[in-house]
Amino acid sequence: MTDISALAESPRSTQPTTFRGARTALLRRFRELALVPALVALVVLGGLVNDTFLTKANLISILGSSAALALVTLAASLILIGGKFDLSLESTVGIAPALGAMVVLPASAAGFGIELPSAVGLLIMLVAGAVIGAVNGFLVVKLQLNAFIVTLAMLIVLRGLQVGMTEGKTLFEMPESFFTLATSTFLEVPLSVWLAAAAFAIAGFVLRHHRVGRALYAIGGNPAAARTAGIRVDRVLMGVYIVGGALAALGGLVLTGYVGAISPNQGDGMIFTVFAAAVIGGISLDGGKGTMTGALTGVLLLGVVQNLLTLAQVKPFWIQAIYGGIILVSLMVSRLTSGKAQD
Amino acid sequence: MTDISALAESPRSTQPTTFRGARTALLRRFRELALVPALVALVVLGGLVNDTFLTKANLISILGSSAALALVTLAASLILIGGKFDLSLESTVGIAPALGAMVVLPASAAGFGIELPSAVGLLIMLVAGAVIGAVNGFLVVKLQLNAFIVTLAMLIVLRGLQVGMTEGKTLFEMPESFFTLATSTFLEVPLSVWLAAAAFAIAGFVLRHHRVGRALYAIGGNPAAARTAGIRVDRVLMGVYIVGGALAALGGLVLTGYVGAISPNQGDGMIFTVFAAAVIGGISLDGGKGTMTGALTGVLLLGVVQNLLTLAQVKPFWIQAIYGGIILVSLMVSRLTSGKAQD
Amino acid sequence: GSTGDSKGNTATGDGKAGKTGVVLPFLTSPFWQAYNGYVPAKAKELGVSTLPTVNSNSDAAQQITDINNLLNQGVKGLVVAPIDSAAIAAGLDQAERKGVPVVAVDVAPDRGKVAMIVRADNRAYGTLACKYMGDKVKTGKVVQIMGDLSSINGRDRSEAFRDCMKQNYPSIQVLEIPTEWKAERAAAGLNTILNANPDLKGVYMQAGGVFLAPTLQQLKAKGLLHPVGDPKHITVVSNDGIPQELDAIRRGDIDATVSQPADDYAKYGLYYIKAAMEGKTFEPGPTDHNSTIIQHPDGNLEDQLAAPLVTKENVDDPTLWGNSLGR
Amino acid sequence: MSVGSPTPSAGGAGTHARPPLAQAVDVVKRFGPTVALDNAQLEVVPGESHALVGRNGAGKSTLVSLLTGLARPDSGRILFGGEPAPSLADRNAWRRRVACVYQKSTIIPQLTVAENVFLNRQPTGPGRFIAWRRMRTRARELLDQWGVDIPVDTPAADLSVGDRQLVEIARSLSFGARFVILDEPTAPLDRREIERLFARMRVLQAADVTFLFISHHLQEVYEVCQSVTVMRDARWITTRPVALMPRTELVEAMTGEWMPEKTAAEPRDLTGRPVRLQVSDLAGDAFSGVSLAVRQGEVLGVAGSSASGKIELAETLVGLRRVKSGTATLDDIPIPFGNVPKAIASSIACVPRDRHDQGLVAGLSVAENAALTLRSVRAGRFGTISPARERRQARRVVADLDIKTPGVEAPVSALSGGNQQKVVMARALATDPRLLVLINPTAGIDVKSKEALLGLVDDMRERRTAVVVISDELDDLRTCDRVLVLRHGCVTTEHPAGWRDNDLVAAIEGMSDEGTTHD
Ligand SMILES: Nc1ncnc2c1ncn2[C@@H]1O[C@H](COP(=O)(O)OP(=O)(O)OP(=O)(O)O)[C@@H](O)[C@H]1O
Ligand SMILES: Nc1ncnc2c1ncn2[C@@H]1O[C@H](COP(=O)(O)OP(=O)(O)OP(=O)(O)O)[C@@H](O)[C@H]1O
Ligand SMILES: [Mg+2]
Ligand SMILES: [Mg+2]
Repeated sequence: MTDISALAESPRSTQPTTFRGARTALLRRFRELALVPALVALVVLGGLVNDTFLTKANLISILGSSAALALVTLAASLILIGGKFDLSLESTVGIAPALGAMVVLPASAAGFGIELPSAVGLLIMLVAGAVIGAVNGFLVVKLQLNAFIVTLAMLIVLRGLQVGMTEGKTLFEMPESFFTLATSTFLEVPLSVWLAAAAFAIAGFVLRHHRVGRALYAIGGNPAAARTAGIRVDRVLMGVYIVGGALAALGGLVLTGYVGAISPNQGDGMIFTVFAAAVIGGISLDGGKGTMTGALTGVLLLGVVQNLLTLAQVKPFWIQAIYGGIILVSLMVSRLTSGKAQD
Repeated sequence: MTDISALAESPRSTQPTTFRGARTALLRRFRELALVPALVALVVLGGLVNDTFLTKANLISILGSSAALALVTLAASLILIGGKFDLSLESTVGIAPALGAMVVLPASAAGFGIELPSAVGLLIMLVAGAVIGAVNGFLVVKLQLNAFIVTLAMLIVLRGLQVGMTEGKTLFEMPESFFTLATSTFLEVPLSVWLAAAAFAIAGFVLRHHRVGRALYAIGGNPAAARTAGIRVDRVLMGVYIVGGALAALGGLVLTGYVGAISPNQGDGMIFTVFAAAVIGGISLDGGKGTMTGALTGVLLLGVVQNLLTLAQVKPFWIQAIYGGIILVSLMVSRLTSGKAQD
Repeated sequence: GSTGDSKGNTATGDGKAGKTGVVLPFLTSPFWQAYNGYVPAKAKELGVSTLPTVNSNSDAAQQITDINNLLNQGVKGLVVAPIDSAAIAAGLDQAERKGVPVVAVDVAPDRGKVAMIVRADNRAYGTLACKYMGDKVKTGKVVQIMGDLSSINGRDRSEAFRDCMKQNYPSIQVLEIPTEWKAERAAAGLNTILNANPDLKGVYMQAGGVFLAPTLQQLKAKGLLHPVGDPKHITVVSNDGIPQELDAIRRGDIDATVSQPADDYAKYGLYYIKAAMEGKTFEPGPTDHNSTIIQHPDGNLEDQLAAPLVTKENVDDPTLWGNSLGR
Repeated sequence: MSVGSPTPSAGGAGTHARPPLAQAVDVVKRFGPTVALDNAQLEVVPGESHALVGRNGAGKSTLVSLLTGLARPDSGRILFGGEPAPSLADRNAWRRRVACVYQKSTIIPQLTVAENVFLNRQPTGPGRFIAWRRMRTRARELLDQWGVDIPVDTPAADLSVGDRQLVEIARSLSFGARFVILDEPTAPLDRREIERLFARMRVLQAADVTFLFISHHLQEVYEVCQSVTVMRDARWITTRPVALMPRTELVEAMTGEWMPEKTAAEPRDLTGRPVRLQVSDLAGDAFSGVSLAVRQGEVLGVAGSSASGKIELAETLVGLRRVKSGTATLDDIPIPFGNVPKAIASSIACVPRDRHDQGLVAGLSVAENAALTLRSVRAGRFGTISPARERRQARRVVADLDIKTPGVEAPVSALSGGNQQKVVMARALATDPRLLVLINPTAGIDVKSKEALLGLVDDMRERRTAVVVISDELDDLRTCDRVLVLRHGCVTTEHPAGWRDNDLVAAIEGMSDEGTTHD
């Protein structure tokens, strides 16, 4: 407490101390794993309080229920590392699959009635996500509108468009191919989980070992410097917005398979959870900081919490409060472990 | 344009800077009024498309319906000018009045059953708001947690607490004093409107003519500089969080009177509109910029749009999309008028 | 009251009687979406001239604003489906002050004067489902997939179901999944519950429109989706009566649903507002559309429309809105 | 003064055989109505280090941004070896021609040192993936050449300002370009680091690398450059061999008026005066056992390398830091440590280390910044302030301190470096302090502004304020009555006015113990 206020008082030290350098380097590595202890603790706790928690079936269903969140959190994390923001991801989760479904469904089932083959439908879904991302990118990167507020507006617009084009209808009766990701399994684990895992692995690898990944960190850290280093700032940012949009669409598809229908408010309010997961996982909202490992642990943490709350049959009225409380605590944990002011 | 090109020829760079300085100063003043033309245009348009729009009754109900939003937007704007963030305001709008009511109501009406006098109830409501603000302030200013995410967690916690303590019930048998703000009028205009107007006037004055207000701009602009200038950064920020919380509680009271009850999700989702209003009104999310006049025009703009959309009898499916679209456009307008990249 | 006397003056009726405003709570559930579809048709039928419906987007304050706006436009009658039983009071007061009659649909206001309440009681749904479920399951665990605990209908259905179970079927244990009307929360919750309780006997979902798909999806995923009659079958009772639920009943995926009559909601909402605008009044007692009008303590009248329980037996009844709805 | 048709070649540069390495011909650059470059000329000849000097806002950095392809000239041409410059988007082509250390830091704090050095040109292995080990070793080698002994895996955020600058320099020189631009590279460096830089530059010059060197420390120009181009008011003034351009002439060309050489302050006898500031055995962050006394109207200089703890000492005195032990009194009243408001209340004022980080609020106007402490402009007793009074006061200081600004309402960000620093000074003076602490007061400021600022210090003398100047620029220290030298957080030597440069430098470097040893 006192040292914190002292830290707040004094301007950042000019001292070049190798010790401090080494220490923070270690802390950084530590920070990205900051949550692992918390996660482990929770799992152990869960195992104690409830004997079904550690059953294979249950662990698998935790993964299955987290897959969609994982994909969208991945999208949000990439954009955040680039120093930008995209709130409209939650609406993309809804509208992209809706579009994909409506080009496939007959008019009788609330579709457009053009009844394209479902493969085309899935393609259109991905493209829709990418296009939405591109629009956001254009508004933020080229027109330099404030990312937070412009994507907030987009969130409202897209949700509105979905309600408008479906006339508020929930879409049922999609072809099986819209559900396979969530329904069919490999080694007992849903494909959606494998997909999310693969996406995280690839993203993590590119961020660490490819120039584009490093460029993203550079841009998030100091765009002007990145420019002078010859990084095509605008292009990279556009790219990450587009990828983000596509990932959100994919997340939407996973969600569709998981619930077996597309309601007009699919994904509504999801962005809160997404940002919570990302930041708890150590992704910085100021850009340039954070790892995929961290983001993933963030997602899993929230998934485990949700699962435990249901298993424990907590009084339903209090579930929300407890859930929020746990998020708050985890934030403090990652603040304390990371040792320095959060951003 | 011509005079500028003429200036370009002039030998000294200091002379043009005179104009440049003057021009930016003018732009700053202009930015805060950027929306006035848009607002006027909308009002005129409204008057043309719909003959009830310009009736006194309708204008008054626009004001009446905007009062609560205005108060919360004021709170958000103050915190934003200080360079911070508070998303949990929307939950304060719900839980503070709920607390105030429950200490007044008998157990039979879902109250705590302690049945304090309603004056005390109202006081407790304000205090609750202030305390919530203080907690946020502590987490953000003292513990230096990231404001966006910590107040997001608080948003969930507070909402959860309200659902928990009311067991999801809607409170409605409050004494009249809980409703007077919205129900009783002065010069045909609801007291809530006068209250909001007064609040904005005071805030505007303090920001411009009181050292605390000026300190707030300095802090939002460059905390380190403010600190070296002897401004008590932490104290001012704590203060603004507390005031913000109290204002949100007041907004909640106005809403209570407007609706005639406190449902467990009162204020739910409001923060989106609040931030939209503030930013459209020229408040910078990076802190240190923006005026009360601007924020107020932002609020009125949204109020008028909402009203027009209902009057114009837009198909209900599309209202949301159009609403969001208009926000998006207004953002671009204020981007273009302000002339520089948005923050 | 009976529809008989209204027939005469429909012709003149919409001439002098002014416009009617119709306010919806939200549009994102198949049920209200259907209701919204019925309004213009029924209005034509009854010769009521309505403004386009207004959607309050599940925001109580917005609903008050919408009512104000409609009143400012000079509507002579309002058909409102309140988002909340209490958080509608201010709107009703406004209307009363302007002398505009209001008919409340689906939710009975806790406070304020209305010409008529048209609904099938939410508590009744819960009880109905409980009775059916109880008789089928007798003993063991059942789960109820709850709506948003901060929404009146979610709350009423949950309480009714819980209480009825406690009283009548003490040997049945009720598990609960709060979902805030979110399909994915329902899916995750049910999935988890099934892990912990493989011996689950029954599922009550409070809104088929939202929960049907996720429930079937999860049962399928867990290989627990056996047709009705199969000993391994898990009893599923739903609510709303949308077409997809009826299909599920035909397929034998689920046992029953409470058909919440969207068409009658629209029809009688408009019917009573028309009557009220013409100054007609009604007494408690049976109506001609096999429902009864009862009087609330606060004097408001309520026409308790029948909400039939749909099972394999009556699933093809053409009068069910789920069957009559154009698909 | 009128500028004849600019013909740099007449300035001797063109007499070389080889074509000019880099050339700016009649370049014009406008920012809105501001003319940053007005038909500016530059011609850099291979093999000779070329200095570019001019007052703040003369257009030097803008010219640099044109020469390095960060911006397009509105008109005029950029040539390399007689060839037209590549297109803006083709960064690599630019990189091959010119490397640059920009005035604004281009270090990315979140990335490690190694990554900053090889940003966007990381050595890649199979599959175009980054070869981390190779990158680290190469970074290590590079930094060793510069004696930067920080691990290459440290995040740049943890580097000292000096080390950061060295990393930038090392990086820019590692591109292998034959032409290197250094825009005020020495500003954040201490003497030893500067020496290291110059040594390296000489080595590279020998290897036929050409430098364009920008600095406000004119002695440096004479140290490392052969020819110099002077700019004023966005225009080219002259280009000449340094040898043919004595300091006074150089200054005249820069300022447009003749300024006499600044002479060292006469030693004054202040023993009669009562002691204002009494520091006894003070220990804090990065310093310990410091004792000193400053009398009324005395100006005390504190010198030392960047790691000497002099900054920490200063920041402690003005309430920015807490102490570990020891006391300090101002007129026998204890100084409130770790509390700036109290410090200001007890009339201690400060010009902070970095005007951008801690000095100014860019968004606010000149007037608002000058009154940032909000003490001098109070109106009512309820803490209300009067903008009118604020403007009046601002106009006064703008006049007193001769601040060049479009007006007191203009945003402070529109001013040039020197004038911005004057605003910070104005803010400090606004509270009429009894103790004034100046930290690197003339960093990045042109000769003329320097004179003006140091002139203000002299005024303070008259007002019997105790002044402490923290700096390692000899020009600043010359105006002081005494100079204390800090090494490793301890006061090592004391030098009364009239010291010889070498002695002081030696003391700062810790190479000798000339002067009266202090204890
Ligand atoms: N405002 C600027 N400040 C600094 N450098 C800039 C600026 N604008 C452009 N540049 C430099 O000029 C190059 C070309 O500009 P441009 O904007 O076309 O490239 P980009 O935006 O990085 O990539 P792309 O052209 O694909 O969008 C940039 O890569 C950057 O290095
Ligand atoms: N991006 C910009 N936008 C607007 N004006 C600018 C910009 N960059 C520079 N200027 C203006 O152009 C003029 C020249 O600026 P420049 O930075 O080139 O001066 P300088 O010689 O580098 O000064 P210093 O010695 O302080 O670095 C100044 O008046 C400055 O305010
Ligand atoms: Mg570009
Ligand atoms: Mg410069």
